[in-house]
Amino acid sequence: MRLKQLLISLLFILVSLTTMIQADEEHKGANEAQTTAHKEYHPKSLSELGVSFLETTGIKAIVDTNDGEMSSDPAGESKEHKLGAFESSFGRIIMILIVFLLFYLAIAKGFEPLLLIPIAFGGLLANIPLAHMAGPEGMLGVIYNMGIANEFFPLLIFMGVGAMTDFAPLLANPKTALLGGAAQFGIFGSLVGAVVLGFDIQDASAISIIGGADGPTSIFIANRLAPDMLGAIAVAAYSYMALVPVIQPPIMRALTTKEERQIKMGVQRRVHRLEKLLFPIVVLMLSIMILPESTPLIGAFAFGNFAKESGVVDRLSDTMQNSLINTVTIFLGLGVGSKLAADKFLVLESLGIMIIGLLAFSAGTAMGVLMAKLMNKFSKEPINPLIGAAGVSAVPMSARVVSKVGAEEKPGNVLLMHAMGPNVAGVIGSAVAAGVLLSIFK
Amino acid sequence: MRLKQLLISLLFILVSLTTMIQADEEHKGANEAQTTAHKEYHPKSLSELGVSFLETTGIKAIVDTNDGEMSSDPAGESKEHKLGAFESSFGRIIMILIVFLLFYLAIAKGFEPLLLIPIAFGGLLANIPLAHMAGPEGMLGVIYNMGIANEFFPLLIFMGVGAMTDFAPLLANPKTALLGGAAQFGIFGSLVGAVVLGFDIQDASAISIIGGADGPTSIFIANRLAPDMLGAIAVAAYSYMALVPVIQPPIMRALTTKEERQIKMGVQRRVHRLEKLLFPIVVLMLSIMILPESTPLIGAFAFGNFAKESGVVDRLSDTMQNSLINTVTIFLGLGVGSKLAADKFLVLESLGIMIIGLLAFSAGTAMGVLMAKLMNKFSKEPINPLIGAAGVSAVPMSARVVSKVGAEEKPGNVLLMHAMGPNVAGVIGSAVAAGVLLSIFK
Amino acid sequence: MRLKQLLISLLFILVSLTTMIQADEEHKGANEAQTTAHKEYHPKSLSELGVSFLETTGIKAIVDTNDGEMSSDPAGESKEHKLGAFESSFGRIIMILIVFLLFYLAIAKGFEPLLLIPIAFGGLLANIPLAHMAGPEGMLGVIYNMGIANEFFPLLIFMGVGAMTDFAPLLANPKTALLGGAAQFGIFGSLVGAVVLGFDIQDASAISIIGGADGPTSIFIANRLAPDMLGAIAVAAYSYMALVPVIQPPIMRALTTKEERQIKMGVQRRVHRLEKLLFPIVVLMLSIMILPESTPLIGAFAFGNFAKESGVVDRLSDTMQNSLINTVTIFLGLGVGSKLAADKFLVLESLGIMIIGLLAFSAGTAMGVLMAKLMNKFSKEPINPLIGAAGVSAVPMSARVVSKVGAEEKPGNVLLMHAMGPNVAGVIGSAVAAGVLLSIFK
Amino acid sequence: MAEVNYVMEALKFMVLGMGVVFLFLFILVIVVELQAKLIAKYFPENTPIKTPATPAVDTEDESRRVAAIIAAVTEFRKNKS
Amino acid sequence: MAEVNYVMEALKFMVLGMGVVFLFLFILVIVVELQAKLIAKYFPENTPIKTPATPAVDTEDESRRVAAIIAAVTEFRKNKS
Amino acid sequence: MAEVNYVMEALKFMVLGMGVVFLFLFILVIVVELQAKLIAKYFPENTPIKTPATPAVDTEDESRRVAAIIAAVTEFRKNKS
Ligand code: NA
Ligand code: NA
Ligand code: NA
Repeated sequence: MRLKQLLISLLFILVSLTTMIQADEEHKGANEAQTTAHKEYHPKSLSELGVSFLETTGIKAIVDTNDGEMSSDPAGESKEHKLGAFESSFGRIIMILIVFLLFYLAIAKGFEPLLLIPIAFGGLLANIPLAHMAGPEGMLGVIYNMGIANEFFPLLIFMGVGAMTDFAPLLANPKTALLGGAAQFGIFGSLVGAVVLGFDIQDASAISIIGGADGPTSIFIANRLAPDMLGAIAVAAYSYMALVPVIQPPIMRALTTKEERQIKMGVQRRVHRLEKLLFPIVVLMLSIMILPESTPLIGAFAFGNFAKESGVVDRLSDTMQNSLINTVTIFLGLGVGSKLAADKFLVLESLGIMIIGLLAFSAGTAMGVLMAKLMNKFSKEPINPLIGAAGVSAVPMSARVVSKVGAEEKPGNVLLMHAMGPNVAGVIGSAVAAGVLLSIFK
Repeated sequence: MRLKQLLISLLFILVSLTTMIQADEEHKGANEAQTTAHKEYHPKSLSELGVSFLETTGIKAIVDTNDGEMSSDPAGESKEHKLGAFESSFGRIIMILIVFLLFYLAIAKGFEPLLLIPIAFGGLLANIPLAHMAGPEGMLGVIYNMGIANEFFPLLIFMGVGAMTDFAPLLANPKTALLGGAAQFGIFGSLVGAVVLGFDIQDASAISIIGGADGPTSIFIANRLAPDMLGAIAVAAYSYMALVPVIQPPIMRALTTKEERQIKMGVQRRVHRLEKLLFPIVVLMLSIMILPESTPLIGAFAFGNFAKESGVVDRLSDTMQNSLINTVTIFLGLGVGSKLAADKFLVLESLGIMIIGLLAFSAGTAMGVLMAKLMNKFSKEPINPLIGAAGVSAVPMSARVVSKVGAEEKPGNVLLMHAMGPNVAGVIGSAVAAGVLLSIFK
Repeated sequence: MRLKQLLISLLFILVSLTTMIQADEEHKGANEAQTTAHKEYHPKSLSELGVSFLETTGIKAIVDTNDGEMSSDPAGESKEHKLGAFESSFGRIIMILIVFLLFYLAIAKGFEPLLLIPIAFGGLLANIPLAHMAGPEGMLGVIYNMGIANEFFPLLIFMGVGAMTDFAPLLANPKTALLGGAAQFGIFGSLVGAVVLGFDIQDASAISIIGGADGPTSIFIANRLAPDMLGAIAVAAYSYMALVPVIQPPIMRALTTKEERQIKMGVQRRVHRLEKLLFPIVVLMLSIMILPESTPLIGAFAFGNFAKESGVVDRLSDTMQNSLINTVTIFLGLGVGSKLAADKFLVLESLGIMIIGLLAFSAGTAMGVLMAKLMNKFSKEPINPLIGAAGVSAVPMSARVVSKVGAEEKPGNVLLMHAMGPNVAGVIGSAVAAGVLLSIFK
Repeated sequence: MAEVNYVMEALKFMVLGMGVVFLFLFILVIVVELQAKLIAKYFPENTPIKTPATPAVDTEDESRRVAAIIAAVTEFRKNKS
Repeated sequence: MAEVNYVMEALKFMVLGMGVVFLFLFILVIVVELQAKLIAKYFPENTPIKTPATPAVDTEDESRRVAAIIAAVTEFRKNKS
Repeated sequence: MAEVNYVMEALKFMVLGMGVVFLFLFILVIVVELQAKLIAKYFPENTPIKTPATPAVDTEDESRRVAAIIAAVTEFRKNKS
């Protein structure tokens, strides 16, 4: 019976098609000018065909360092150049090894896999010879132009993060927001460090935002101030965010006494729903008044948070927190990965970026802790200086580290919610710091 | 152990990077021409830096009405102009207050929050001084150009609405479709009203579609016929749709007798699955034959409905009804919100649009009820004139209002399913009316 | 109370708006140059209006074959031409009938509805007179330019398919991969056939990929080598994939003996998680080294599979397998459907494509079975030749067909998992074959 | 050239527009009623159109949901005993 | 023109940047504390803002989930008896 | 210039194409078999790779699903007693 069906269908199509054999002529005439002009095909002998096939293999492209291959850039030819011998051979191999290292860290060690896997895979694709996947017509280039060149994707991520963030811990104890301010020393301290290392002051500013410990903020700023370094900056930012549990504890212990680390903090008051609803609006209004340059970041974040707290658009808030942020994360990662092409990543600057990134996280942590010590001195209610470390953001990782270190010092001392305050304030603080840098270089 | 891991990784990266110190030279040469040229940085004293920072605050931008700030438009410079004193100061403040009012209505009063919250938030962002978020490189501008300038988003919404709509009530009692026709008097009556108020006839047509009580249709038409008024038209359309429970009942009661309102309607017949499957195709074929201008709207709607009724692509139909429509709703709202910038919204026309919108809803309701009275006179089966009010669409709100008023008049009289017929017919009717207007101004 | 609310709101808006009656003047001045210039409206008598309306009906456009209507193309005017008499009248009607046939096959016969319904609906929309939905500003054209012209959508689909694919059956018995190679004879055999039928050799290559029995691969290649035939190629590919249960069994039976068909295959070994994790990387590395032209397809596929097997980014992998692939499927279908416009589809070539497609599936099936017979001769473990038929891919349909035929011959003989090996290898094989063809015509 | 009376024009639009809307819906009503009769005649039983099995890609998803439910019930059974 | 000391410049950026960040957060703290007081005064009960019924489109989805759960329990009951 | 015999060309494509496809898959088979042996040798137990806890953002989602199931079972328990 199915066969009959098939035959009838084919017959029908056949009949339809034959009706227009004469019509076809008409079409041919009209269409003549606009048919796709194929390049003329020149016949080749089988061995010529084989040789010309071998010419297009990846192995040949890597071994032959002088084949005149061009680099790829989403912006097209104006940003492309002839690849050097190193860039088109060992450079690719080193990058592929780095990508494998990132895979290993993401999968076996749990380093921020949600972003490092797409970034690293994008990096792998960007280093394929001849395929030009990072060019304007390649998959990575299309993605890059769709949402990274115009900073749309980082903002969408920030919107989703906003919809996932709960500001209740900050609202219960607002003054801990200042700890999220102190930790921004990670940004400005490393800015000085980057200039000392020899970076141009604008590049140094772009790099220093790694100290903000917020991926989308870093990508947003890197894209504005130093797009060529985007790959290295994003990799450094996410790698060190993943290393927060390794980097922070020694610094936290070095700067505090055992007594301080054992300080217990009271139970947080319950926060009224209206406070949570108004908070994103308040933050946005403040940033409008003081620092309009920060409003793209803070605006996107506040929108997500406001949608969630409004309680009347759960459909939209769920979408922001799930399918939308997931889709954008895939694209953002692949797009950023396009900047891991050997000719862009394997430059001395990347080494500098890695060093400064480590410096930035350390400086931010230290200043957060010191500020918390200071506040503890002058505050009526005791403040455990450890929570200052959460001010670097890296939400919610650093708040968890604080809680873990606190519990080790004094079992039963749960600092998590207290650390979440500076933690989310750190997100705002970094966005403000980013706005300041943008306003300087505007 | 984790520390060891970190050190090894860093070492590896370090080694990789140092291999290419020499390679770097090569890169530098090749790259010379294409490095991003940073603007030269001119050193400033700390006080100069402070002053130049203060120059970029939002407060200053609002207070200084004569700072030469330009307006923003997704279409870029050709559509931008220097902001007037009012537009760049009080205008923004008034718009922000209007946005807060919309937030209040959406959250506390339940006014169509799914669209009003994104629209209002987009309006808030669009009124931020100096940030140019509605410009071609700002987030709102990017969104606008991605899907509103080309009318893609309203069509996707319509597709999702199609996938959510059940035409069984209409198919059970097809002649109630005529009620959805009569209610389109809301469109054409208010068109006359708008011309009387002094609107250009093309603008008047764009505005009058508010009377169709379908958001996507309004946005689609406004974008074609009067893009500058898109913000006011969308806000009016969704606001009045939210006000349907307030606007309609008095009109319904004024035009009917108590006996009429108490009329009971029979149980609807069961509709065959094939009828539902063929319906979207029939509607589309009709609109192809009679009014091709309406096919973008009706085509998108019919596609969604057909996908749902086919029963074999539930994956796709679910996506249309959930993640896709949610994502597009967020973007559509933000993009439309970009037209709430003071320089676009705070013009006398907006006041006119608000007035005409109210007129349009009232006229549509009235004519729907009157038509139902007429049909009741000539019909064999009794028709409760209240269901005519559902012809304005505003699905499913107005059908619920009808049901509520009916139940108040005669407890136990459930008109909901009978009102759904004219309700969904009203969607088609408005799309047809929109097609007529488009064909006139083509 | 709600009424009060309404009145207050309106009052507020009214007051706001009246404040700026004076401000309006200012705006008018500044805005003068940039207001949208409406075409001047020329008044018409009612009968003129009626006549000019009738001029724009679809019926008139179809009946009047000489109205000078232009074709539509996403690429814009440069690819458009004046429609011939047949193209603008009977052509459309025939195409609409073909679309209805496709609907019937998809819904009543279960022919690949997930793609045929969007494709066919896109075809319906593309054949609407005057609406130009396939033009650069129509919905289909917007979709086409967004993701088909740049091959982004087929790659996203492939990514999702990768995330859905389990390579365990192939890894358990790697040498069955060769069966997925033999079946690619469907591609190259039909390439010869197409050249014999008179197709230009580049067009013939584009068509022959139908034999790969992978929708995204076909669309990707058609778009590169013969974009004008995209519609016919996609329809042929998906139609024959749906016909696999009809086409394959007779060929499988004709080429095997009853004893061969009754061969039992052992239980597959358990595959280590690491093997599955490394597999996509291995495939990608191989394609980088041998055939960079195939890396867009294999890269996207490997990314999806790697994300799934990594086990640490389930959020992303779920998104690829659900909301993302569903959304893209809708768009891909509608976009491909734009190529079903009569002036593009109703050409003699389409008939040839249909014939070659059938040939391709048959040839691939035959060669897969023959290769399996051969392997069975030389293999230690017995190989049921039926599983060779699964090498054409059409995942997972052809593997199921194999299992069904096997079970008919010998009840209790479950070949499904054994057939899945060649089945997924066929996907890789087709991508490799596609890469070879691309490298020839580069 | 005399001044255009735009209100007059708008009224004409109304006549045309309401006319087309009603014409459209009127034809629609007729077609739909006719269609209902034809379907009732040729497909009397309301069990039309075979629904083919849902596509393969869905099954896994489905089975996960079922697994969750089975787990829930198992859990409950365990707790009871 | 003298050579620019960029380290000096970076230090100035630090002063400006940290200053603005602290200023911002300081004002934020004050506003938020004030707001908390006002809310505690004027909206003493923590049951603010009516939540309007979720939009109609959602209900079907919900009911499907409920249906799945009911099915699970029914299944279990059947298995037991 | 002599006329090109395109059928001949297509046959050459076939040789090249089938050759590359088989070469590719052949190498793949060898690599995969080698890999399987290496893994079996160095990672004998089939419990490889630590799976780090799923990211924080997921947990809430998970807990909602669990909550639904618990609710179902509770509901059932209630109905029975
Ligand atoms: Na931060
Ligand atoms: Na309507
Ligand atoms: Na294949």
